[in-house]
Amino acid sequence: MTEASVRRVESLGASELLALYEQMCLIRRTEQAAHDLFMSGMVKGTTHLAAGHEAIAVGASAALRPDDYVFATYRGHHHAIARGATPEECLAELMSKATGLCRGKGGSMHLTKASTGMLGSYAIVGSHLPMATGAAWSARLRKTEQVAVAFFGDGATNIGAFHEALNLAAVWRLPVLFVCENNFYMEYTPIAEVTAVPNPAADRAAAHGLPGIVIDGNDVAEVHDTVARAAAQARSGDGPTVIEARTYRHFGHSRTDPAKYRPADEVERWMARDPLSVARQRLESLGVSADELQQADAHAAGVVEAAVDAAKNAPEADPAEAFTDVWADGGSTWRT
Amino acid sequence: MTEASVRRVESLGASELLALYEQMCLIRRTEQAAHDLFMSGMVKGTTHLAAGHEAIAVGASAALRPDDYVFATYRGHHHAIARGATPEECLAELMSKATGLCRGKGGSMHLTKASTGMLGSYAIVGSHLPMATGAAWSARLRKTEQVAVAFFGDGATNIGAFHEALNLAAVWRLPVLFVCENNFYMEYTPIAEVTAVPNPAADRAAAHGLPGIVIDGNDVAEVHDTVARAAAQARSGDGPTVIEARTYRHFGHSRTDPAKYRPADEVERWMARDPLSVARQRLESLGVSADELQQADAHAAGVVEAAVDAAKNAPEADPAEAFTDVWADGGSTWRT
Amino acid sequence: MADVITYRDAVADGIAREMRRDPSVVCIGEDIGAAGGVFKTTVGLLDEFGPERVRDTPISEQAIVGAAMGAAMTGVRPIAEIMFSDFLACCWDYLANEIPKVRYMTGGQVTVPLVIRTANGGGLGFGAQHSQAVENWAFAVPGLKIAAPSTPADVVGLMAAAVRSDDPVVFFEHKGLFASKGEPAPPDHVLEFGQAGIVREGTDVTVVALASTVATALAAADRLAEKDISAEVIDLRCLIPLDVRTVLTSLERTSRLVVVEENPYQGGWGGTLVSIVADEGFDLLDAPVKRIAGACVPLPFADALEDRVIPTADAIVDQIRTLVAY
Amino acid sequence: MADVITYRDAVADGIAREMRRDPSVVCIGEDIGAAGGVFKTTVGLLDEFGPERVRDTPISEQAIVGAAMGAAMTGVRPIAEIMFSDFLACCWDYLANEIPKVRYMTGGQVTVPLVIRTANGGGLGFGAQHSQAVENWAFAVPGLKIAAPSTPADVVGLMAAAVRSDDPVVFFEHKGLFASKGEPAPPDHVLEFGQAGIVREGTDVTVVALASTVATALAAADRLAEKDISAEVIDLRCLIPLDVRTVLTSLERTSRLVVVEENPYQGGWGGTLVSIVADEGFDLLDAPVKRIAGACVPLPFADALEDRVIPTADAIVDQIRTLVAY
Ligand SMILES: Cc1ncc(C[n+]2csc(CCOP(=O)(O)OP(=O)(O)O)c2C)c(N)n1
Ligand SMILES: Cc1ncc(C[n+]2csc(CCOP(=O)(O)OP(=O)(O)O)c2C)c(N)n1
Ligand SMILES: [Mg+2]
Ligand SMILES: [Mg+2]
Repeated sequence: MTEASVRRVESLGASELLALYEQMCLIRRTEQAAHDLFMSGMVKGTTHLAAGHEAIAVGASAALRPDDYVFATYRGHHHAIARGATPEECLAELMSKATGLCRGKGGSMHLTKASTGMLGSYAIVGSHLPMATGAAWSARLRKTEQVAVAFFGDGATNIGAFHEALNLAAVWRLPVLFVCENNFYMEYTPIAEVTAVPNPAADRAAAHGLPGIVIDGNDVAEVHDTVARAAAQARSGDGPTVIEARTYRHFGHSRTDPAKYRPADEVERWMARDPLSVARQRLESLGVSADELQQADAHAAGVVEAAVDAAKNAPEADPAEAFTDVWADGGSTWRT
Repeated sequence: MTEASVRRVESLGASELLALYEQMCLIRRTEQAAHDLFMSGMVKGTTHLAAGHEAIAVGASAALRPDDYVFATYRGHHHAIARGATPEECLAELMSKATGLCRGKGGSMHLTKASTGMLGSYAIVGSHLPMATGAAWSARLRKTEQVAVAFFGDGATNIGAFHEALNLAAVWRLPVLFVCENNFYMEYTPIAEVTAVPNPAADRAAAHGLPGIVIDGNDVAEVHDTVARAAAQARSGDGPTVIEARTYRHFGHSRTDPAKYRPADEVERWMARDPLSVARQRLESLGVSADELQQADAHAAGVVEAAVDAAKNAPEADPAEAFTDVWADGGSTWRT
Repeated sequence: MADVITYRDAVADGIAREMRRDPSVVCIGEDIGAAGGVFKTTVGLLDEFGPERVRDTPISEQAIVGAAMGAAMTGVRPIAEIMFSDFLACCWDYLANEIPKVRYMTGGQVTVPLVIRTANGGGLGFGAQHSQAVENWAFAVPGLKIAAPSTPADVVGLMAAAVRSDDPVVFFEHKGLFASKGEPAPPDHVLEFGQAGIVREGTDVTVVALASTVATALAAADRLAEKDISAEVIDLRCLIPLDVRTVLTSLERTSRLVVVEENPYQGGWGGTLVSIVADEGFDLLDAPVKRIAGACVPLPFADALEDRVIPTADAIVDQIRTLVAY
Repeated sequence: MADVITYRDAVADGIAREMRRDPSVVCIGEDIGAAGGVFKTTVGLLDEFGPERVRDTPISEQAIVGAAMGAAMTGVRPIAEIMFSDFLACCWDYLANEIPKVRYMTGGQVTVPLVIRTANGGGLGFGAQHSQAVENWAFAVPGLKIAAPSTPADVVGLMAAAVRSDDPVVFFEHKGLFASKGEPAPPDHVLEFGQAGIVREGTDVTVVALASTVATALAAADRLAEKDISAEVIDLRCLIPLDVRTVLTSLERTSRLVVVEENPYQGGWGGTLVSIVADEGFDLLDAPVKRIAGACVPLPFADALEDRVIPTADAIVDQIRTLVAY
């Protein structure tokens, strides 16, 4: 176990928490911008916004080492930003720009920033859990003490790959964390209607001899501390943990979904527990002033505004790019 | 819940048990014949013999209704016979004869007798658990009070389809039983080396809100009673049960495997608990004479001997059969 | 009856007609019930047929298709939805190894009368994992019937044929066509499987298309007509059975063949069709055979890139002009 | 060095050579360790390289290939075994949607240098779910390289190329060839991917083959020689990259093409090859093109039936005699 990981197990102080709050604001404002750009037709295809899920990405990221690995889903903007992608890189990707994270080839569902360990966003539910398991195995083979984290939705717990990954990770005692963002819905169907246990991820952990923890996913501090502990444990060779972080999405599932299938009182209850408010309350209780909070958000707003402008003005993705990057040599030739 | 199913929940009497013993002898002798025929080159391809697993097939079958559904694996001779296939039909199939259960098109791994509810033997590990789930759903749709049973190995509990089936069956409370034949080995690797929990099937049941029971799979009476209870429960709408029946195979995994990877003392321990001996002890304690036991086995031996002869003398599978039975119209035309 | 109907609504209509006719027809899939499907192709079914016959499932593609198979083997006629055709990969064992083989390997003891519906194809900017045209995956597996309608009326006619078929059918609905409109199907509309349609007659070149590429081919044919080139356009409608006869008969008139497919060139169904023609129709050919297919790359997200990867009318026009000059 | 080596032993040899050369090469799969593999193709690896580099797995095809992918993305070079190629269907999502696409969809940010080895093909009476030749499944997916050696030396040479490739490679070992023998590979033997071999020269007809069908084609060529028909036999060795150039160059001499593939005719790789020839090589052809492929049925168990389904030397001889008379 390294120094860094031990230090991080301790809880966050005010200034650290404030920095995380600003990151959450950055994500929230990026998501709002993505939404608006989609509605105005400047983002094509689809988007799955993570507004409401910010505390999970930000809290977890803060608890990881910079060289740890993250694997996310199609709902992955928050993880990309939490792992150091700029709102500009993200929005440019959504807007099919040459300056996008994936140069316009990936889109909203596949944000990736490999240079900071954000190893991709995967759009086939559950597919990335085995990948994270493999990255953790690789870390052990290379003796780097890195940890790999897979973030996934509640819906992913009913697909086979989830279980195969957990079992393999458990048997090999790999340094991998399985973090479920339980927002209580698949696309439009409540997860409870199609799942045999109340806590879709945590209640499955024991089936693979793993600890399963349910936490408040809207509390960035709780997420941070839980992930820090689990990561330290994984790093020291004590194996994986399943963490189920309860949260709620503020937008619909994707695109223009108005999310009418969610009862109004449920929405209201969750909106009152917006992760930004939860963080603000914590910060206030730690003595951070309303002004400082306001500044953090204003700073985030400024970054996102500039990002939108820059992304709008960036060059379009080059159509010739359609034929690059299939192979490691950069090309796409498949025959002589 | 029907009359029949209620009646069957009660334990077996001596004469019933003797009949089951004879069935077990029939299977044992068929497996020995299959082994010998394979070794002599008269059975081609591969075989996965179930000698040692007889009590599971026979005990379970006796606890089911004739119109219930059974889905088995490539190690499925015992289920075919327990569900009414004759040794002759089975051996003829193994010997590529026109009189085989599948007219030579299936082989050892795919024994099927649909007319008696033995809906097939599947050779992709885990694949048939969702099928059994679907058959149970169909029974409910058609209001027939049938139960479906999937038999599978310990190794199948680590594949995704296992979990997908259990969850769906649980959520829909379907009349399906998942019966694991835990013989402690995959092909050559001990299941404990690659599985995160000690009881590969039963310990996973709770992950899907299901009861998971570990039983002695070498005791035909225990198997019978457990399956009878679970079937009655399923039939009455109380949902699926996971039953893990511990057993041991007497031959290697397949073909000519000498099973050297199994420690001698382990083999010895299990051989002492041969399901035939266990049944004999029970029968003796119920007052059945050595003579009666001997007769039952002799009868089985006679049937198998005649079956071998008949199968040997049966006509070879017709090569023209290669082009029949792809489509429901009996043919294989795929273009105009 | 409405004047026109969308392809999307035709799917729900096609299913509903069969569910009304035959009580053993049931639907399962993710979000198909109350939500009416992610593509709104099952709207109204839950209301009309209730939750026992229209069932939402967990995200468990193997359980969905595997359960459909088990149900089909035991007296029910399931229509299973796999939301995007890319996800067929998550249950490929059932499509490749189980459903198409169980009848054969049991010596004909069981049949599997089911339909697997799925939204196929690109053009909507959904990226690499939600845009593929994968009808060729199914085409590689003996034992599956394959339908891929191009119009609302054909959706209904082929759906009826698919549901009534005692064989398993993979039913490719094209995402790019959902919003398109056409004449509604007449009552009791049932098409015959494996019967291609000649959707435009012509004499200079035979253009074979399927689903999304039918409209593309017709658009190309319009523009070619301005240049006095007469293209015959054939809509295959099904890949299995493959209507080779209609293609060869057309070639007797035109002597030139162009196949337009959305799946990638490598391993695309057009290769098989062309290989049959290069054998049985060799004498009919007066010019090289052209395949205009998806590029051999994953599907890119950005529109400008995706347009380079999916067959366009421009590409068809160009190829045919060269070909006619041959 | 031994005079001859089996194809089976060549697999273990090929892997061991690469593991000795590069410590980042590791193996995972079911029963590959102490058991040495179900086909005995990994014998000796556990002893030489230890349990961290040669790992037995649970029966979890998705976890095997998915974990290999994650490891490959992060500095390791995994060789993952999928025991029978039919089981690729159980992890098809990884082969179809993840491994071949991640480099592209991330704009080149990650590479996936892995090898997926699998025992392919029929002829051993293993029935419908353990006998398929499925190289065409992989061929349908842009982004996968595909090797399918026909001799022990090629096994080693292509294995070296596969492991050293920074691209994902699907490596088809043919079950029917495991017991066959041939010259051992010389030290440091590395073949170039996408370079077909002309394994027999001839002037009357070009016969293109792969893996198991190479020997079948050579046997046919022997018998044709007795009838004064000179067949050139090309061993493709790889499907991707596809060595079209060698085929077209050969056709310049022979003007007649026969493709022999074990995968089914419908959707087989030969269709794509023939379609290229029917386009770019149209002028070279003096006769119809023939494909001799697996029949469009599942694989039956009984030998007498299986022999009707898999291409035979008889069928090749017959077709070529007709063709040469054309
Ligand atoms: C294998 C697979 N099946 C279905 C889908 C379609 N799909 C995309 S997101 C989604 C819901 C996922 O729900 P959940 O895992 O809870 O994540 P959330 O979207 O709520 O974050 C579904 C069904 C998919 N992408 N992959
Ligand atoms: C998906 C899949 N992976 C691998 C195999 C190869 N295989 C056949 S049997 C077997 C072992 C199965 O073990 P278990 O489930 O315990 O059943 P047993 O053979 O012990 O009865 C394996 C790995 C297979 N048939 N299917
Ligand atoms: Mg969710
Ligand atoms: Mg076992």
